[in-house]
Amino acid sequence: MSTPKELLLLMLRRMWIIRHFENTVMKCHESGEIVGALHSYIGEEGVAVGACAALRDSDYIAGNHRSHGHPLAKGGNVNKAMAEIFGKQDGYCKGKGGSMHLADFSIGILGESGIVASSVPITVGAALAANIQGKDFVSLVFFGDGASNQGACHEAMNLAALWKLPVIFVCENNQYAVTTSYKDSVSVENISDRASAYNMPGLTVDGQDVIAMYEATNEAVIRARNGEGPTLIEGLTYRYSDHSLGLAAVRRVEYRTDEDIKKWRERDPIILLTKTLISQNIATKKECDEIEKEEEKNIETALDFARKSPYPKPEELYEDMWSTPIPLP
Amino acid sequence: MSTPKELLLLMLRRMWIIRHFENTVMKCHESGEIVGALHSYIGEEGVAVGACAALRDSDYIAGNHRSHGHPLAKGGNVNKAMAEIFGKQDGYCKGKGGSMHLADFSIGILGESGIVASSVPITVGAALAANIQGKDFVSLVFFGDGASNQGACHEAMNLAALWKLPVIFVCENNQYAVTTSYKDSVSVENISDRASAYNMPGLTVDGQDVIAMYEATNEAVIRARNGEGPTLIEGLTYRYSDHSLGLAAVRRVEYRTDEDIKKWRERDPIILLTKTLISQNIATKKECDEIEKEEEKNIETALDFARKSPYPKPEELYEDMWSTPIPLP
Amino acid sequence: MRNIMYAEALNEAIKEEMTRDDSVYYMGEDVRASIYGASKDLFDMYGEKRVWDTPLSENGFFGAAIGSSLVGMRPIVETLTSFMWVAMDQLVSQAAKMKYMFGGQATLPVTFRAVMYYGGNSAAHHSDRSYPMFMNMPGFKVIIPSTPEDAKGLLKTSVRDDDPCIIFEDGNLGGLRGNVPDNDEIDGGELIIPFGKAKIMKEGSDCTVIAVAASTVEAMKAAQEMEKEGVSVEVIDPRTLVPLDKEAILKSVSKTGRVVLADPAHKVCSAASEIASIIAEEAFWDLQAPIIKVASEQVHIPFSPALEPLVYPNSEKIVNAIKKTIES
Amino acid sequence: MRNIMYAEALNEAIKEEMTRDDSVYYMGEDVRASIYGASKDLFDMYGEKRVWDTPLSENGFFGAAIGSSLVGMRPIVETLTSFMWVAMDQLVSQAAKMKYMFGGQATLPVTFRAVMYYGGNSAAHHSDRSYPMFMNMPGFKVIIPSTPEDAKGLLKTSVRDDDPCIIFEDGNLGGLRGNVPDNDEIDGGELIIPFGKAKIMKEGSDCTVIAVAASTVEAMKAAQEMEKEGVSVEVIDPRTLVPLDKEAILKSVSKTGRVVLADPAHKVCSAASEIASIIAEEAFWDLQAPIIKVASEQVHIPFSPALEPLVYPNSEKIVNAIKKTIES
Ligand SMILES: Cc1ncc(C[n+]2csc(CCOP(=O)(O)OP(=O)(O)O)c2C)c(N)n1
Ligand SMILES: Cc1ncc(C[n+]2csc(CCOP(=O)(O)OP(=O)(O)O)c2C)c(N)n1
Ligand SMILES: [Mg+2]
Ligand SMILES: [Mg+2]
Repeated sequence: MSTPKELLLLMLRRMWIIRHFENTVMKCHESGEIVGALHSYIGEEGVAVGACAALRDSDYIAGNHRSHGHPLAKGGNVNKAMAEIFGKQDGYCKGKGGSMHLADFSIGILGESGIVASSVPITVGAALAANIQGKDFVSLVFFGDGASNQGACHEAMNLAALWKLPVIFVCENNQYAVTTSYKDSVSVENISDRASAYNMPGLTVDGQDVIAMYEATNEAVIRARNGEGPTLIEGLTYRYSDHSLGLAAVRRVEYRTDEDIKKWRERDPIILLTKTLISQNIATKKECDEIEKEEEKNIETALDFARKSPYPKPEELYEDMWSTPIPLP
Repeated sequence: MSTPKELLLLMLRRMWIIRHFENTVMKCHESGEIVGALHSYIGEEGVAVGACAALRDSDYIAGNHRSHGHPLAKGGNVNKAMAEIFGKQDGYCKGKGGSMHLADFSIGILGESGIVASSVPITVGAALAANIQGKDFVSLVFFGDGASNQGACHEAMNLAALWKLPVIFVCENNQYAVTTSYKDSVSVENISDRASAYNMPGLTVDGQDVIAMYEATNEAVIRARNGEGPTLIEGLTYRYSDHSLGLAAVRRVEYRTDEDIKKWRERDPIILLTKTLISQNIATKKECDEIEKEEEKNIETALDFARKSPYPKPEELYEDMWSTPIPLP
Repeated sequence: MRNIMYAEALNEAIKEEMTRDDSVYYMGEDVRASIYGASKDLFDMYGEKRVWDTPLSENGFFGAAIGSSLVGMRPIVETLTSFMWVAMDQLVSQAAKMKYMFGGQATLPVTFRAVMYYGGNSAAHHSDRSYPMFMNMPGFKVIIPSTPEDAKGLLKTSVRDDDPCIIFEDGNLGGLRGNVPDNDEIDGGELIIPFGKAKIMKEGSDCTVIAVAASTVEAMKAAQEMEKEGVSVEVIDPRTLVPLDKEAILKSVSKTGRVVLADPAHKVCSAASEIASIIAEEAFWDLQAPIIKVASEQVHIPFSPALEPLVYPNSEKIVNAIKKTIES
Repeated sequence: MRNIMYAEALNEAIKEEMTRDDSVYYMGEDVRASIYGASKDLFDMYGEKRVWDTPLSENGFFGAAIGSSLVGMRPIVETLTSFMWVAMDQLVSQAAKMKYMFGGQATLPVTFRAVMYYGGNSAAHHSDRSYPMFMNMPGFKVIIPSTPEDAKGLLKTSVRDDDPCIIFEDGNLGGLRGNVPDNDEIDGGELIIPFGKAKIMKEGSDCTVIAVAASTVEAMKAAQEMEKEGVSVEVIDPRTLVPLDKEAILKSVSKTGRVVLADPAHKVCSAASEIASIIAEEAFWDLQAPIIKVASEQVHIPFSPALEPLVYPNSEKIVNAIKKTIES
């Protein structure tokens, strides 16, 4: 195990942050306190946390509709994230973005996108800026197995490969797009197989193994910083809940079995990492438990923060449209 | 040589049709008799003619802005094609389409498209209809090396492969998109390498060898009719003239050398086929010459036809907008 | 006559058309599972050749639907307005332009069901109301039903129409109930509503309110309120924006002389703008007051439940506009 | 003061901005070879890091430009309006919406040069005039210069503006000559034209003609012709449609009482529709006659030289409209 203890514990912590955060917002959604759509990242924490552990604050990420895990994995502020999902003034986007549009430009989080695959070209742009400016930051994008079929991915991957841009394409293959198995939507066996169509390295990684995700991303980051171009990393993972809260229950067939869910739950990324840490004597059970408890508390504080934050005032409707404002029509 | 003589001579004929047609329209464009943009297919005849030789009238094709070769290769009517390029009433589209939008729905020519790669999904749709209707027609699309970088290609190829649709994707790699070498726009060595990203066969064929194009397409057609799905065929070819008539001459560097043009001209598809026919005693020089002369004549007749055809009348402006007409707003 | 929901009415229309005509098929994301309701039971009833779950490739599968319509199929494509941006090329360059460009050779009987999920805290990426853009581009019939009956009748007409139709369904109306006639109550045995015929939802003599989509509900509320104050409001729902029933609109204006437009689209270059410009040109001499547009504010759709409702036309804004026009 | 062409003026603007600011870079298809003229010499002057030839992937490279603008770059992207359909998602979902959606965090100083090649027998796929759609969608500044001077000054302002700007350049004006001041003749030493300030191209008192893009040329011709008949026509070019100089428009209407709009976009939901609706709401009491729209016919652009010219506004149609409004 070459990964330093500090980083391993940080990864454990961030996975717990996401887990507690998601459990909390889901509860608040069920109670009606949070409105709108909500896409839980529970079960997939290993992917974003492992990937972001390889990044610096000055590196960029962007994500998609399954949108809380990515910014939190990059060190996003839980208070601001929670308040945003509540639609409050102290939220990341002053309540204008909500669950699907968290962003924190101060630490390279260029925002989550509700339109599938739409943020993929955006990250190529950030990487292009690195190239033009001669800086060594990298740009990483999270997108789903479903998203991989969008034309935007093709164009973005070709551009990044052609110009040897520092992009890491992280495909979160959680097996499904809503109810559609990736086997029914991707014509090739592994999504990472598509990397060869752009002459870039592609690899399929166990997304439940946060260390494996970290290591794979880290290598890609090193290559990217060295000017050797982009990498496509497919993280195999699973979402425990349904596609989103609010998704109509009308379903002809159950699109996945309880057995399958159970099988994946046994490979929970948090449990796996905790086991590794303890069995390899890197950390004690107590240390691990404390991390969990601390973050549980922090999320409670965040909830409190969000609840207490005021709603935006009516006149704020017209703010933030323009950098150089113009009169309302 | 297993290809029947009749077919070989038909291919020679169709290549001459295109060659004479293009020479004629280019002359008329230079003299100002034809207006608008014009993209010559000279040099690339082997690709479309070889591919279409493997098709039936009931099969479908669609193409792009380099738009005369495809319909003529599928047996399109030279009079109607010529009249269309003149913007006349007896043209294929009654003068509404012009050079870039020739179409003949009566023999499966679903039309040329000015927006690069835009007709690729359309041909997938025709193939989907074959699948739903349980019919055995196939659908073939011509697109360029430049077009291969459009998201539309990615989505279309994935769909066709996933659903095992009878599509033949024919990429005309004429080395350039306007002034941009495909080496500066395609991140992989051969465009056909991308087929593996969709789990379909991909092959690179000498596009100057019309027989090779025919044979490759024929195999793909057989597979398609058998329900075995799509194929990507990359035909290596070259356009002798510049991208289009009317293209501004302002150019920082010559994007290709005279030497290169000369080298490709030596492998002219018409010369190559003629040599093969004669050297293998399939046809005499006289037979070949006669074909050329006949088609030269036919194109002269077509020119005459186009010149004599009237322009559309002003009221025709409002026709053909709707199948079920509505009042003008 | 049954009292059913908008979404159920759509489902009925789809089933009737798929049963009637083998060339009609259904396509979209997760439509077999029917996550949005309108495709309920289709997979069981018609099977895999008629009900296609697609990958997330809107440009690709919209194009495939369009292509198939050229060769004899009549696809119904399900999507959300916000997912049409990625497929804009196939919609504009192919569906809208093909017929004309090819001198009439192409026939494109393709129907897009474009659902507008605004007003439910979905934020800027999921709340588009883009029909004005499709009005600007010739080649689409633009359908916008506001009741279960109209939804059923206009969807059926769309499927039978030989031109590309986009039916903009207002997600806010999904649960709206309304009376829909049984087929055996109807002449001809089927509910077919012609394009280009506006519906007078309420007659009145003092002011005309022209409203589309869920704004019709707000317009009716506003009209009822004004009634209490002795102002007689006529409410008109054009139901189709292309073709537009100019005659019905101009007739109403000639009667009332006053016009308020209620349109959930963004205000600038909206359907309301277009209708106002027609009235200002063709019914100018009938007008007794300025034409007032009540449309969505020219900002994106904010997530916060404290902000989002401020964007759209509502009965209060419509009442104020009616008062303003009456007083001027 | 020099008499130069529209395309040259654009080239000057680009060079001045690229020289002034290292973060400005240029991107598009075949821009190094400058096949359309406006990017002439850029590659020689600024090299490969500042002048990018792209693959045919508009959605991809528009998105890349937008993404780079988020992190400190100021891209100028060259394209044709007709190629924007394939990139609509990046334009709408990202460029237009990002800033608001993220509560103001994003700054997007990206400029799109969208050339409109209509009127030259390019047929339906290459002749779009799509600015009304971008007016409907909040988030874009919509610039539409009609003279070399405005082209230069407005492009420079676009590059400096911190919001997404789309500058719709009329291909018919590419060869148009006009006077452009030398920098040393100007206060501040640079030609910067502010957004939202209409230009009165000709003063007049009997009728206001509001025209955009190449229709300004036709409007001026029409005004000159009417002058001969003793009718005094005021011609206004808004120059930017978002923001729109309402004040200048309303002021002119209050003077003349009569309005004709000349707009090469398709008539329905056009810029003309929008401006007409504003006048009908805000200057109603000044109006003495119906507002007449002269915009493109609601059909696609036909190839045939016998048909295409019939589509667009021209001086004859504008003259007829002026006469109609004067007589009514
Ligand atoms: C362009 C577009 N099409 C459709 C949707 C609706 N939608 C949202 S998420 C989703 C599934 C995405 O699947 P995947 O990319 O695998 O991500 P996951 O939800 O599994 O994390 C769909 C269909 C959308 N938001 N954008
Ligand atoms: C979407 C789109 N972008 C740009 C163009 C302008 N354009 C027309 S043809 C062409 C080059 C196409 O290259 P390729 O696909 O290789 O075909 P070729 O011309 O070489 O036959 C370009 C850039 C277009 N028509 N459509
Ligand atoms: Mg998934
Ligand atoms: Mg090429």
